[in-house]
Amino acid sequence: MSEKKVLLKIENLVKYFPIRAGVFKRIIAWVKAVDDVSFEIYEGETVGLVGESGCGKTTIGMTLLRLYEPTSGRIIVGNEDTTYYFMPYFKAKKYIKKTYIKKFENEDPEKFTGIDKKYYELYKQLGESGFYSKLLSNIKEKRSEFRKTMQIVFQDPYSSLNPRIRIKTIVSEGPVMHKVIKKSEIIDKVKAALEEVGIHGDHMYRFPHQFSGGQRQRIGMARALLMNPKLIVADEAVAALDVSIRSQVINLMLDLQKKHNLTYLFISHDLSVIKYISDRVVVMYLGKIVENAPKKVLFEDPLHPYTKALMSAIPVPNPDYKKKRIILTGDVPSPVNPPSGCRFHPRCPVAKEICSKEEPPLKEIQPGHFVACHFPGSLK
Amino acid sequence: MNTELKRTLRKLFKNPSAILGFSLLTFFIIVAIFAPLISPPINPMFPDENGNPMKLDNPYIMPILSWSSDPVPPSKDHPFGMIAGRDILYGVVWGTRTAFKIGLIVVTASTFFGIIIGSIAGYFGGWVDEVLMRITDVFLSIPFLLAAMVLTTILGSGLDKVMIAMIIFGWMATARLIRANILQVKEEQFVLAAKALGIKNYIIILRHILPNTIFPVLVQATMRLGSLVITAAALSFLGLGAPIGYADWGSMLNYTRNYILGASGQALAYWYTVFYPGIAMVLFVLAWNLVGDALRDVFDPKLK
Amino acid sequence: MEKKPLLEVKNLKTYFYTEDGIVKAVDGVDFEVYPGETLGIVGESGSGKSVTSLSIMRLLDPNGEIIEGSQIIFEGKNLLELSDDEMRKIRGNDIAMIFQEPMVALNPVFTIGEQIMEAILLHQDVSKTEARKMAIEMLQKVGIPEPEKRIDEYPHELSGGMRQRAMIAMALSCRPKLLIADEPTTALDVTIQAQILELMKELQKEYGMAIILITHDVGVIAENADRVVVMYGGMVMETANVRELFKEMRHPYTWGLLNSLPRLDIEQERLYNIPGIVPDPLHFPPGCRFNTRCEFADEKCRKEIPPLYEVNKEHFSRCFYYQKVEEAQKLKKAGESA
Amino acid sequence: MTAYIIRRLLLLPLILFGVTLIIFSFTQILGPEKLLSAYVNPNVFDKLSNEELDKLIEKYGLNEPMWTRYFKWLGGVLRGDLGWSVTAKQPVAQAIKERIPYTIELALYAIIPVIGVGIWLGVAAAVNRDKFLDHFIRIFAIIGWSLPDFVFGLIVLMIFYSALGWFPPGTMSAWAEEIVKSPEFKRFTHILSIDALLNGRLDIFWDALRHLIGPILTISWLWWAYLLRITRSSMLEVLGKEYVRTARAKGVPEKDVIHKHARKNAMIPVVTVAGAMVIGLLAGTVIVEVIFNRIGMGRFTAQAATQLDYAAVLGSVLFYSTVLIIGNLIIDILYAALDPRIRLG
Repeated sequence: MSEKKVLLKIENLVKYFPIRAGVFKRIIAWVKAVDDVSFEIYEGETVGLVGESGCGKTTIGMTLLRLYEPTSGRIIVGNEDTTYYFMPYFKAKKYIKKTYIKKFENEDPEKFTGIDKKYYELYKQLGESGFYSKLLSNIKEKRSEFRKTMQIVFQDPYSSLNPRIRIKTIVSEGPVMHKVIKKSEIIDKVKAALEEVGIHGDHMYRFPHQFSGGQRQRIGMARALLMNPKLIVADEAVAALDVSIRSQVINLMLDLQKKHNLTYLFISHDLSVIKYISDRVVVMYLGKIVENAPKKVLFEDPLHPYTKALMSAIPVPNPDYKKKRIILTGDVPSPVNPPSGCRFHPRCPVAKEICSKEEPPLKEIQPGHFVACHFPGSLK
Repeated sequence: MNTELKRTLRKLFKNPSAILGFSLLTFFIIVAIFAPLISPPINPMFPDENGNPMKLDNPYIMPILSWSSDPVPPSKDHPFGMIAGRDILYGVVWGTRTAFKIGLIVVTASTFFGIIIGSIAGYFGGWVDEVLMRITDVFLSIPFLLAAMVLTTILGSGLDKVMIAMIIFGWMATARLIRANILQVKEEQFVLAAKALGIKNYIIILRHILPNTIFPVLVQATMRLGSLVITAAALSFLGLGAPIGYADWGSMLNYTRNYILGASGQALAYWYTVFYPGIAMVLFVLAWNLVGDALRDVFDPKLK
Repeated sequence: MEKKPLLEVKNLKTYFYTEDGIVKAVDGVDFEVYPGETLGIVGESGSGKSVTSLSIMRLLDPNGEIIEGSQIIFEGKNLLELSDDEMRKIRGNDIAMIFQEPMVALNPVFTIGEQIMEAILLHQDVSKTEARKMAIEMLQKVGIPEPEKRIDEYPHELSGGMRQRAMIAMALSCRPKLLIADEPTTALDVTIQAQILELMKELQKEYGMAIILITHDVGVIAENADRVVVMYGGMVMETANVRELFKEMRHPYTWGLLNSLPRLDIEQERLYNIPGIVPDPLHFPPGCRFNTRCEFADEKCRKEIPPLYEVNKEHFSRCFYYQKVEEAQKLKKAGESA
Repeated sequence: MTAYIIRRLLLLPLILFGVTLIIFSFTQILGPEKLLSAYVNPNVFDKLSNEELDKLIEKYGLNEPMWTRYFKWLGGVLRGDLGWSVTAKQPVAQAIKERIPYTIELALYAIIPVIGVGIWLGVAAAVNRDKFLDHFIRIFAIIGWSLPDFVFGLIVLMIFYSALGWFPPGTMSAWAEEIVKSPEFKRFTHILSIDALLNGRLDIFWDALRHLIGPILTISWLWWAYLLRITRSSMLEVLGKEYVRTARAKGVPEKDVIHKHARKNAMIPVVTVAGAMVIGLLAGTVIVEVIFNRIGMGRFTAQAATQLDYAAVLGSVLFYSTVLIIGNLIIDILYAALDPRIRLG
């Protein structure tokens, strides 16, 4: 177990969206969608990211895929910092200077670990300008490599496939562009990919509207799969499907994971689905991680009051199942003006004075079990 | 696709006004194509050495068949009557060609510019968008007829000048429409998916965005065609477009103005001078509006 | 136990006439609702559950028609025989309804107060000031803080949960005997869903009304309904008391549905799959509507529509093999996991 | 909201700057000689020698760079001096001021019935969908939308003037003009029909009205059609909304469902169209005033444009554009007033 390799590491990720108003459309406030979030994803595992609407879970997915540029923070894939890959040249340079050069000049090299250590050695070896050019060279190849590593499956089976092009093009355009498959192989590869997800290979000449919702989600999977990615971000991938179709797609995702040794970041609002599919669960509330633990641990012994409340709120299809209901009062506050201190404190049944003043850090209470709460486990 | 297409066609041809629109349009197309057969471009007043009627150099210049400029009522030879010594039927028939020419050229060109400007503004956003949209605002702040009128006069009147003026002041609606559509489609998940696949910007625009925004633009273009022909005719009517004697409905109506009061004692004596070019124009515009309406129903079922 | 039903739906058939053909959205549905109970109707998209509720209210779109022979008997009166005016007096007064999306179900250009007061003024003989007072009371009752202030706000100024509370306040303002809740919490977050369901339970206790709870979420049904109607393809597949239904399924569809759910209360090795896709209401298969996806379907199922068999007094199933369903499925599952 | 209005008002001079700049730079295509013709009597102009031409060009500053001349003109505008109109033989500002009331009168009489009755009819058509009234209105709307105003104007003149003799062209009869120009006739509003009433002259009022009916019919025909169409389709859309169903589920009588719940929502898109309509009506005055030979901004602009009286052209464009922009702003404000969801910002 200790051999597990970190595939993706998110460090202090922040994503704010500006709100503009007034005569000159100046920025008057920020939507703090994701606010200082860090977690790791190991190779081959499924991390479930769960939270209610507005908690920032989708924003994390979009930022990982670089469909949004992060406001700050680092996204490390494998052994490379990929944060600057999609920045314009000068911004990227500025980022490298701020993140590495300054640190290397001012801090004790002995304390560097992980990627900092690796980059420090590069820096010593190549000098400042050499370090820059090493990081900034071949940016197109780096981008391409990044796209091949990470793919996404979306929620809406109706809007996630371009209605005007054929399945063949939908599935193959990415891989062809990144030379994952050759043009001459398109038909065979697309056919294979489609059959793998349970779609008849001959249907590749059809248009998206000729498929049902569940089939479209399968096609979305095939599109991601053919890029041969290591990590697939599934953003509410089964939320829009009927119950009887949902289990088909979930099972398919699990089968594919086994077969291709895929890693999933499974984003969902539904704890029951998360419980079924994940190895580890990250619970978010209002832009922050409140709890992060292996699935078993989390479901047996949730320590954050929010996690507990969330679990008790999920309706269980068993009329005899007795559980203690914790009904939270009030609404989720706006991410523009999040509450001071612990963001959950206005709704928390066990909040004390300190909770409104001090923000609890995400502490590792047991190995692998992180909680951001001043009084973990106090809600019985 | 075929079932979808069939459904669409069925929907289209169940609607009586759509059928009327398409039939009228077909009729005008036939008239335009066969204009030389319906009204041969010859002038019998000037036979050549063999005694055959003279061929016209420019069929759009209506031949003068009599030296009397007063209207002549419909007769067997001139079923729509005559005005200014010219055959009204000839003008109506060849005027169809003029109308198509004006409509198609102006619509195609202005839609093209509109698409380019709107796509750039919509896809790239930011200051590019801001600048392009403020320019659009400026162009939109001059009433179209007024702008076309002024520019035509400055360029020196004539049909070509009218068309240039209408193109220069005719792209804004398309630009705004396509921009708004792009802003909407840009957030669709299939565009995000394409970005996540690392597809190049221009391919995203050409393959994923434009095809999903173009239909409303086509519908709009169809609907605009009719009103553009009206504006062009209005300019001719004001004496800025085609010169008198040109086979153009607007300029024929302009000339007619002098006769609307009728002969003494017979107020409506010269009805045919207004009626035939007028009805041709109304039907032409009606055809495009009906077709545009039908297309909109098909592509945007929300609007009835 | 022999209570008289408040509402009886008998052989309800609602068809829609579309360009592509006749959609038999509801095709022979029977059930009863007793005073004070919660009847859950569960089904997937296209099962006809929402159309059933709209048929009861007689609020179908113009292309929909309730077929001759259907009966909807409320307190002894067949609602389908009432004049429009008589029906109008029942709506909002005796039978009220709340919808899935409070954002689109509330009129955006009127304040919450105006919309609640309208219902009160329509059915009760009170003055405007009294109606306003009653509206504020209702808002308080459904847990909207600062009701005196909120009453003058527009729907878009409220959060999703608050909007649904306002919707409930509006529906209950005339103390209806029956409340039809069509997916009342689907658009809401789980913690808010828990609040709303709790609120509905409390108000039901207080007012003693019956509720028809329509949802696709089996969990919501398990926790809130007394009796359950399972719909599929415009027909009732199974109906039973909630405990019995979840323990002794007598229809393969119910069985499949319950076993394909990821659950919090038990550990699951692998989810069951109902194969195939949800049928298109335009092209229902002949015979049993579920036969294309049923692993036990035989020739008979493909030809004949099974009747609603009585398992016991409270339990009915539309399956020829209702007696064998459970054993067969259990055997199959045992075989798979072995 | 206030911020939005301020922003738009700040943009107004910028847009007007752009508008006049566009028109001004277009006039540069003409070259100094052509531009000069606006200053000189055509009979004299033809006889001028080249040197005399150059002298005159120098005199009027026509060979200066465009920017210099544009800012000169702009400086004049800011001082209220729009230049000299050759066609009207008076200062442009004065000419515009004299003509505005006539155009406003025409537009006002055309707009009010269209908005009042048009909306009502459109709602009626939607409610009685696929019944006789609906078909009738739809056919009327589609034909009206295709009938060019100048063709319709000619027909109106033919029938109501030459055949029936009811509604003559022009602004007023000669006898009326004499009275109006006399000092006893007080001009309160400069809107003829209203002033006639205020002076207690019913005969003049009737005369003004007789001259107005033809133009009003012509100019509003198209907009009747347009407004009916939009109201109908907007109403149909709203009637399918869920909140209409909610209202019915509450037991609201059908009459209130339509006229209270649905109509208020249906009016939101109609306002935008009504805006386009007011602006379209103004532009339509050009054609109508020419056909009916009425005094007004439209005919003045048409004459100026066709005769290259570019000071007058620039002045008119400035006028029309200002009206257009302010009109659009008012529409946006109305829009926000109707729809509480819209927070302009």
